[in-house]
This record gives sequence, C-alpha cells and structure tokens, in this order.
Amino acid sequence: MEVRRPTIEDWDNPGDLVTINIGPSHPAMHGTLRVIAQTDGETIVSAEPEIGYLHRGVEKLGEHLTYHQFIPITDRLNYCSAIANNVSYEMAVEKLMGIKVPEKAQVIRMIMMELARIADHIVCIGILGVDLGAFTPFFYLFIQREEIYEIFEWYNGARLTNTFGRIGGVEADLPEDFEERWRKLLPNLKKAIDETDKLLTHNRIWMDRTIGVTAFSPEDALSWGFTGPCLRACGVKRDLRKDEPYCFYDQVDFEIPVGKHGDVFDRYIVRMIEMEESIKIIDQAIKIYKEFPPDAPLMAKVPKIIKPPVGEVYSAIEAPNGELGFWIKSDGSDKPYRIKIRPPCYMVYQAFPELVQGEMIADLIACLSSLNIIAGELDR
Amino acid sequence: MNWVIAIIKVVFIWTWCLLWATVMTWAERRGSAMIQDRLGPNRAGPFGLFQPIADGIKLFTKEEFRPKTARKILFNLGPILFAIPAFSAYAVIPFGDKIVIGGKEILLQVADVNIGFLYVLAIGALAVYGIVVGGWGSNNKYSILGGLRSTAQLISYEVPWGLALLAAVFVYGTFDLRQIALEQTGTFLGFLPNWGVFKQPLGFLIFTVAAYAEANRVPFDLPEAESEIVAGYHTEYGGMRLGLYLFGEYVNLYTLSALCVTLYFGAWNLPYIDMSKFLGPISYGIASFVVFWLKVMVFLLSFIWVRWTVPRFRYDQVMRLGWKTLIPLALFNLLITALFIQLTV
Amino acid sequence: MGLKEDVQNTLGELALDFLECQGDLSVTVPKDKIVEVLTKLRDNLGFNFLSDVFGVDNSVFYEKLAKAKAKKKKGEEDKEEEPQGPPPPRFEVVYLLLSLETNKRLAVKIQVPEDDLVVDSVTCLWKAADWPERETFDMFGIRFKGHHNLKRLLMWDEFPAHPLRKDYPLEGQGEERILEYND
Amino acid sequence: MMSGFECIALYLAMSVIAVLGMYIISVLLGPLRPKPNKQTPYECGVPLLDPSNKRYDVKYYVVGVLFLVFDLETVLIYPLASRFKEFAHYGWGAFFEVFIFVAILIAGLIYAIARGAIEWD
Amino acid sequence: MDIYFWIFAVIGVAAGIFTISYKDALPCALGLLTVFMSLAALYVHLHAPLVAIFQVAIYAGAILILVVFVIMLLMTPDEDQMGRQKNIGFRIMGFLLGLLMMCYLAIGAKGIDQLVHQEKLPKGFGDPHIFGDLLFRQYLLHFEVASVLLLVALIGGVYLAKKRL
Amino acid sequence: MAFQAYGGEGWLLTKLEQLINWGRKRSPWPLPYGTACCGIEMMAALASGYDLARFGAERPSFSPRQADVLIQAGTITKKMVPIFKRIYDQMAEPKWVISMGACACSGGVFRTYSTLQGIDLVVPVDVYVPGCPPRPEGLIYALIKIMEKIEKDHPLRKKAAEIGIGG
Repeated sequence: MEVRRPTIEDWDNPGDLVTINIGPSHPAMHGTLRVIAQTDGETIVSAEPEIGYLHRGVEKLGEHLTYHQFIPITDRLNYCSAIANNVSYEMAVEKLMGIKVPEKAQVIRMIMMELARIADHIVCIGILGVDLGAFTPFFYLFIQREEIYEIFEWYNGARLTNTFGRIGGVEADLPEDFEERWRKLLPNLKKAIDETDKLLTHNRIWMDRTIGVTAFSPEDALSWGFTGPCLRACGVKRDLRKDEPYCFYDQVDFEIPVGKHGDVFDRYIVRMIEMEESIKIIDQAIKIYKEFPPDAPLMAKVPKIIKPPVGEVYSAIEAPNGELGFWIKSDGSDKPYRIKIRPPCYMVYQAFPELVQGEMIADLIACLSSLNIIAGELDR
Repeated sequence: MNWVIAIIKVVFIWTWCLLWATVMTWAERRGSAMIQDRLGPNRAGPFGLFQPIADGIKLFTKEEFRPKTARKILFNLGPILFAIPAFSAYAVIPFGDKIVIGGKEILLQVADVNIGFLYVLAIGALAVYGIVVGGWGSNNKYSILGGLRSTAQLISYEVPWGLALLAAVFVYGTFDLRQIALEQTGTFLGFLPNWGVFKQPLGFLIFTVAAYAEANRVPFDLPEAESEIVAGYHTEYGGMRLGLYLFGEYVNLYTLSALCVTLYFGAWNLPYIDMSKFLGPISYGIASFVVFWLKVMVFLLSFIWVRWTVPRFRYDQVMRLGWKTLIPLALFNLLITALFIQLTV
Repeated sequence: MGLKEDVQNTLGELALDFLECQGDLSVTVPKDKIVEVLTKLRDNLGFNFLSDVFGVDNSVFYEKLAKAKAKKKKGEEDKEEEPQGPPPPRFEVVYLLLSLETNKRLAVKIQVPEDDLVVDSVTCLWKAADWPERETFDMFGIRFKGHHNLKRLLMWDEFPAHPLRKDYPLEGQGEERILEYND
Repeated sequence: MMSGFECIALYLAMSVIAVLGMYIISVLLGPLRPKPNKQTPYECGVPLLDPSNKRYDVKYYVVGVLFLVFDLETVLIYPLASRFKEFAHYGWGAFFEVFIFVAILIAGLIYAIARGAIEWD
Repeated sequence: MDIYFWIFAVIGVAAGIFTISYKDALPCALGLLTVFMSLAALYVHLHAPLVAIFQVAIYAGAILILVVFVIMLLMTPDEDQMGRQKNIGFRIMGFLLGLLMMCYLAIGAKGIDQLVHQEKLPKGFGDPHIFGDLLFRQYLLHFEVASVLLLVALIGGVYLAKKRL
Repeated sequence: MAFQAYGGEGWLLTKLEQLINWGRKRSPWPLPYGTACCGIEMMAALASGYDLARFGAERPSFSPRQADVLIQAGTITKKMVPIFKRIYDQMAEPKWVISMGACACSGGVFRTYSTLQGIDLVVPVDVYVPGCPPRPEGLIYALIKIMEKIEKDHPLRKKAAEIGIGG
C-alpha cells in the first residue's frame, strides 16, 4: 500500500488553495477540536490542528488539591473511560508511597477497567460509524453501553464519572449479583458487537471508505509516540497489559490484536477485537475474584492524610486509548508538587497533519474519528 | 367540464405528492427509530403522525435572514429554483389507470403527453440549479463545496440514469408513460409478469442506483454530508428556505419511486391478475390507484431502509462508480437491449 | 547490572546526578548537551521511545524542602545539600524515555535557569516531542531552539502569562480572550 | 378539450404559486432580528480565514464537460429509440447506427478515463 | 391563443435584457435560463414539444450547467465585482455582430410565417416518431457525424482541463 | 382598524399562537454543543436508551441557522468563548439555550485560569441542568422545561410589535 504524501510544493498555484476551517463547532469534531485544512478541490494539502479549546487547567488544579481530591478530577480526563484514569492515578500515588494494594482490590479494578474499555471502544466505533454515515451501529452499541453504565452506577452510583477506587484499594466490594448481571449483559453485548460487525466490517462501502485510508508505518508511529490501538493497528505488538503487567493481567489469557497497515480499517478492527478480548479478560478475572474470601481486605493501610515522601515517579497503564501515565513529583506535603499527565491521544493527535496530508476531506473525518481523540485528556 | 376535471386532478395529485412527501419525513423518523431500537417521535399526535406538521409550523415561523456576505438574489432564488422542478416533475406520471364516472372516462394522470418521459428527464435536470445557486449564493465554504459536489454528482448520475431510461424506451418504443404502463400487462416468457424489471434487469439496477444519487440519499448523500461539510449546500439556510430544500427532496423521492414503478414494476398492473375483468369501472379506477400507490410506498420504504443501513461514499468513489461502472454498464445495457430487440423481431 | 550503571557508563561525565525513587530512575544532564545525551541513550541503550516531555517549576520546591528539612533536623548538620552558592535553576525539563525491548523507563532531566530559557529541541530525534515542547513553552515559557512551529498550544495566542509557573495564581489574573467583534 | 400541455402548464403554475406562497408566508410569519454577528457567515464559529469565493478545483469542470457530451448523446438517441422496434424489422441498419454511435462515445469515455479526467487524487 | 406567445415572448426578451445588462455573472446565467425556458414554452406553442424538451434538456440542462460551472470555477473574487468590459470598441463590434445575426435570422425565417399559418399541420407534426424517422432516413450521416463531433468535443475538453491537472 | 384585531386579544390570534407554539414545542431541533463529559451523556440521551427524538428533537443540526435549542453540554473555556458566543449569535430566532452540567452552569470543579465560570456570563440561558455530568433524564427534563416555556410565548404579538402594528 503506497502512501502518497504530496506537499505544498506540489501545487503550482497555492493561491488557489481553499482554506477550510473544520471545527470547533462541527459535527465531526467532538465539540472542541479544530483543524484548519488547506484543500485543493477535495484533496488536503496541509492540515493544522488547533487544540486547547477544552484546556481546563487540570495540571495546575492538581497542584492545589490534595491527593484524594484529585481523583474526581481524573474522571474528567478521558470521560469515556473514567475508571482507567482513576486507577492510573491511584497507581501512581501508590507507587510514590510504596503501598501494596490488596489483591482482591486489584481484581476488582481490573474488571472495572475492562468494562470501561469496552464502553470506550463502543463510543469510538459508534462515532466512527456516524461520521462515515452509518448511523445504526451507533444505536445498537449504545444500548449495550447503557447496560455497562448501569453496572457502574449500581456499583458506585455514578454513570460516567465514577471516581472509582481509593488510594490503596477500592472502597467497596463488588455486589453479590455482579456475575449474574454480567452474564445477563454478555449475550446482548456480544450480539451488538456481532451486529456491528455484520453491518460494517464486510460492507463494501465501509471497506472502501476505511481500507488504506491514512495508512501509517510502524516506524513513523513510534516516532510520533503512538500508543494503544492506534499503534497496534500499525503492526506493533505493544500493550502495557502484557509488557509491563499490573493488577492480574499476567495471570489472564488474552490476545493482543495487531493490524498491518495502520489505516482506519485496522484501527477499527483492533478495537473490535479488543472488545472481545476484554470480555474474555473479565470472564477470567471473575474466576480469580471468586477465589478470594468475601472478607478479604480491599484497602491497604493508608494514612488519612496522604503525605508521600519527596520524590518523583511515573506510572502508566494501558488505558483504552493507549499509555496513560501520571508523573507525580512530591515535595512531602499533602498536595502533589507537580502532576503531569501523559494522555495517549495527545501524542496520537499531533501526528494528524502527517496522517491526513494528501487524503481527501472525507478521510480527514474518518481518520479523526478512528483515532478516538478525547478532548478532555487531550487538552487537560 | 374538462377544465374542472383537469383542475381537480392537478390539485389532487399535487397535494397528494406533497402529503406523501410529508408523511415520508414521519416514516423516515419512525422507520429509522424502528431500525435502531428506538421509539422515534411519538409526542406530536398519535404515533407522532403530526410531527411533520409541527416541523412545518416551526420552519414557517422561524427567522428568515440572510447572511450579509450572501449574494442576495441567488440566496433567495436557490430554494425556489430547487423546489419548483421538484414539485412539478410529477405532472406526466400516471397514478392509476382510468376511472369511469357517469360514462365519462377520466385518465388517472395529470397530463397524458407523448413526450412525458422526456419531460421528467428535462425537469429533473433543472433541479441542479437550485443547489448550485443556493450553495454559491450562500457564499460560505461549506455551501459552495456542497453545491459543487452536489452538482457534479447530480450531473454525473444523470447520464447513467438517462441511458438506463433510454434502454427502456428501446423496449417500449414510446415516450408516453401511460403507454408504457399499459404495455406491462399480461405475462412475459409465459410465466413472468410482463414488467419492465424482467426485460431490463440491468437497466433497473442502474436506474435504482442512479435514483439514489439523484435524490441525494445515503450512500450518496455527500452533498450534505453532515460530518464533513456541516449541512452542505443548505448550511446557511434556516426557516422555510431550508424547508423547501428538505420538502423538495422528499417530493423528488416520491416522483422517482413513481417513475420506477411505472417503468419497471408494471405501474398499476398486478401480476397474473387482470383487475379490469372483474371490477366495476369505478372500483377498478380506485383499485388501480391503490395498487400503484402501494408499489410506490414499497420503494419509498426501501429508500429509508437503505439509508439506515449503509455508510456514505467518499466523493471520488461516487465519481468512480458513476463514470467507470454505471456509465459503461448503461452503455452496455443499451447495446444489449438493441441487439436483443434486433434478434427477436 | 542495573540500569543506573548502564546509563552511567554510556553517558560518562554527562550524567550529573541520579535520582532513584520507587524504582524509577532519573538522570540529570547538562542543558546544552541534551540532544547528544538523548541520541546516545537511544542508540546505545535502546531507549527508542519518547513518552513525554514536560517542564517543572522548582522555584517553590527548594524553599519547601529547605523548610521541611529545617523543621525535621533541627540543629543537625547536613552533609552536602545545604543550600550553598547560587540557588539551583528554577526550571526543569523532563524527558521520559522508554525502551520498547526491555520495557525500562528512564527520566532525563535538564536544569533550565530563569535567565536562559532556551533549550535545544529534540524534535529531530523524535517527532513525538513536537507538541509537548510547544506545551512546555506555553506553560512555562521555555523556548526550544530548532522547533519548527513554536507557538502557544493550549492557550490562545495573545495570552500574556505562562500558567503553570508557580507564581501564577490558579484562578488566573483575569485574562479574557478578546472578542473579535462587538455586539 | 384541454390538451396535455395545458395541464402541465397548470401543474407548473401551481408549483410556482405554492412555492412562492410558502416563501412569502414564511417571511411574513417569522421574526426578523438581524444583528451584525448573526449575519456573519457560519464557519464553525470562527471568523473567516480567507474569502470563500475562491477558485475551486478544475476537476469539477471536467465533469461538466463530460456530462455535456454524454447528455447530448442520450438526447440524440432518444428520437431513434422510440422507433427502433419498427426499424428493426427492416434489418440491421438501425442497430449498426446505434452501435457505431455508442461505440464512438465509448471510445471517448475510455479516453477520458485513461487520461485520468475523473481520477480525484 | 396568441396570448401565450406574448406572455413568453415578453418574459424571454426581458430575461434576455437582464442577461446582458446585469453585473454579476451567475444571475445572468439564470436570466439565460429564463430565456431558454420561455423559448421552450414558445416551441410548445408552435406544436413542437420535442424541440421544447430538447431545448430544456440540452440548453438549460446541460450547456448552461457547464456555463455555470465555468462561472463558479473561473471567477476570482476581483472579477466578481469588476463588471463588464469597458472598451467601447468591443461594444460597437458586438452591436454590429448582433445586427448581422439578426439580419441573417430574418432572412432565414422568411418562409416560416407560411408554415405557422397553415390551417392544417402535417400529420404527426412534432411527434417524436417523425423525428426518429427523419433522423434514421434522411439525416443518418449527420447523426453519425454528430457522434464524432461529440467525441472531438470530449477529447478537447479533457485535454484542455488536463493541462491544468 | 384592521390591525386592531391583529394586535388585540382575538380568539383567532390566540388559537394561531397556540398552533405556532405547538409546532415549535414539538420540533425543537437541537444544536448539540457537546464539549466535554456532558457531551457523552448528551449522546446517550440522543441514543436508543433515552431517545430525545421522541420529543421531536431529532435531526441534530450543527448549522446554527437550522437549530432551535442550543444544548451546551460541557465546559466552555476562555479560549472557546468567542466561538461559542458567535455560534449562539448566529442561531436564527426563536432560540433557546440549555446549560447542561456543572461546568456550563458555573464552571464546576474547574475554578481555574482557563475556564469560563458559567456560560450565562456570555449568553442568556433558559434552563440549567445541574450535575457532573447530569443523567440523560436531566437533559430530557430540561427539554420539557423548554417546551413549557415555549408554550407561554406570544410569537404573533411579538411579531406585530416588531413591525410596529397593534400593541
């Protein structure tokens, strides 16, 4: 698959280029993204993304909140999978303090994170479909997403921004009939994924629209700092759950799907397969969970006011979008001295000009949706 | 007397088209809801049936303003130029056979002219102006891009459309749509209904694909591709100006479906059954009307069904499909049809 | 054979200082040698993935540390870390590296004094440094020499301050984006 | 007796009157509060980057040329098409006439495709 | 029924004047569209519906669309507001050429009035079938030559555009 | 004199206004301006489970000319303010605004240098929906509130006053 990359020099009269401003208030731009594209007819000569429209000063805010208070703020980073953010932050603080989290809490975290991963991928695929004109899969998938949210809500009372877990563990055990609920949800979820698969994957138009569109080489992807499904779509088998296992990921059996060309189709397929793998992980994690006695501890011994020793740590997990890392510098007080969040889609989105150059306007939209850019964690 | 009948027919079929265009908007919303596991609009009237009326009232009382940069004449003319051809294309298409009232034979067709076929073609070609003028007149990049895309798409698919219809003319040997409908009685090859679709399967296929493109429907809805160029050529339009565009599209759908039924699906003829044999003159007229209408409905529903099933094409794919697939196919179909006729007579 | 020794061997005297915290290793290197250091680390130690680049404003940190120390070890004499000579540079730029083969992580730090806020850009090594460097410029005012498009990333272009500096209040100084029109 | 064309004229007149009527009613009924900001062109909320009436891609124009040619061809064959069945009785003349006509245009289409006139990238 | 003639003649002439006098190019094209449409109406009035339909399908439906395309594609913002050619020599030349054209038309149309005022039209006048007959019998060569002409037009158009492509 | 009836308290006028209000009420096309977390909940409200389309709020139109109800779901940052304001200004009359979520209502937890502390500082808001993020039911309730508000409107009287006849 040859990748064309014409540059602005290829155009004999740049005065004829039309500058099209896409976003922020644009159907495909998720409300906050903006791309200024120079086009020649339908072809994009150059695209410049502008971000910061949802910059809420989270990192600055973190310096003024205590360690516990910052957990709800992490919810609002990647709001599609808030639980992964919570856990990532908690793990960073735990690492900083050297706390060992009880194993049962780790399994609960794992189950919840995988549920959040499914929910996140559902949003991404649904929106990708909507942006390419296929509306129906969005609705099919969102019904199941509601069910997942019901599980969240019934676990801790919030649908979207869960503020899940505490530093040192989780606050509550899974409710008794969790497995029952999960078994009830599972066939419907599988059916929805299956129906989406039927509607899209082998649809001729869908294939035409996605295969070979914004293909990316693995070298480029690594150089740009890609992680997560976007990197795996390029053919690099990297997943922190396997490479730097945390929780119980080294004890469960799952596959890491990898693509070949790094195009929109591969990203879509990788996400589809990851949802199925997540289902597998949850099934196994529930088995591990059941081995623990009901009164097994859920919280490690954590002081009421958290004052970690002076130092700086970086801890990352595999969030649905890729490597989500927290770099925390502590000065010994009850507030972090500096929190740096490494959002996965920040790195992915900066390669956007290179991804879409020479493609068509419609491809720009497809590419953007397939990257799953979440403005909350992009701008922080 | 003739005048009165003519006026009644004109008014009736005109409102009928508009009515079904309106109902289509409802059916589309409810249909899409059904496909997508939703309820759809159900608050306005029973089953939300009055939803289009509410939309209409809303659009009528919405502010009609013109952006300062828009070109005044063109901006105002756009929707009108789009709606008039759309509303008037139905004039020559029959909507039933004939009805005999008081010994007077009334053809269920507004105008039975010998060039009816070409009239639809010619009027259909004019719809482009509404889009071009509206898009260019808005002086907005999305509008202009949408207008250009739309124009290129419409004129590209007019060629295979025209060629497919041409092949049908080869078969029927007339431009009179009523004549064409009457020719589709009886059976073909002994067991098939004598419908155009069996004589022109390829032509029907090309016609259908091109009709989707002509009507700007998914998968060819990229002139107003919501996720790319906001709302395409009618980005700057609000109020009834927008309403005229939206209505015009649904009326177009009705016309296209009726044309398709007339040409390929035996108009008001039922397969194997000759209704005129055992029905009285009045009931026959009504029955033919109902049969025709039901067939049109099937096509309208297929438009909805497809819309919520497939993604949309990219612009170059639309062009490629049109010029590299449909037009060669249509030309091939033309030659095959000619050869077939030559060999069979 | 620890990572620390490897880094020490590779960098030689370029490694000014090491800090180990909960298994995370960070190394401080001279500011003007950063491209050289990162090239060496990439080519010799296989740190082929740049995770992130960001700045830290240490102006309050040393004060707090000194205060805490003074509280803790009243009267006790410190060996080395007694503030002596010129105060340490205000800013720090941290490069988070990752080796995809060994899955090891390394933080490389440079000290940036307030009066010389220019650092060499590493976009020539990793394209990934593009936006993080812009953000660091946006948030701390540290300029990156050789960056192709160094302008504000998250804040609007006319924004007067650098918000992540410690002397900038959380709730801002009343900056409003100028509306480009009047109603 | 009212001829078919008069009916068409009536139908057309009805369309024109109805469309204009809708238009006028809408203008009369709707509120009208123009403000300077409201009347700026919609560009996703940002001010215009460059004027929108620029030169657009010439490829659209090529589509126009191709369409003109093929539309003319279609229209030219139409009168023949309605008589084709009768002509077919007299032998292969009509068929070859159509065949040559179409073949020449297929050649043109092949030329246009080969030259990349409808390639978009 | 001369009222029809007068209605459409007046509309046509008025639209024609609008076309040559208005500043902006695209409304001019719409004026031309009106001229074509009223001409088509006049053809219908002259019992030549097929010609009328061709008038709409070819002139209004195809040629004018190309004209509109060209206007949209080639008009830069400055030309948009520039207005017409100011050179007086061109105006005089245009006027003379127009006059010449009118004379030619007048000579050509000399016999028409007899045709129109014939009490009885020839049987099947204006019928598409007659048209087809003529095309097949009398004007066979013209028909085929037309296809070659179209081919040339197509190649020329693609070639000219390709230069820029 | 004829205008007297137009501007007066006529039965016909009231009925007409009721009709118009009914139409507007039953067809509030939303302009979804989902910027942050609330945008996801807004999507959930539009999707099958909650289905805002039941109220006629189908066809989300991103062109402000075609929309009636601006649903501001999520934080508005100071960088976004001019854009948001312009989008609101460009909406055609009549228009309504739903401020969805704590951030849109008051800035929420983000009391920082870059966040606008409530969109009512720049545009008039009709209904506030608290919550971080509010549940889809909250949005539906807000839409119903908007409908109630529409019912109390007097479109024709306003129009008459606008063109300077009647009262």
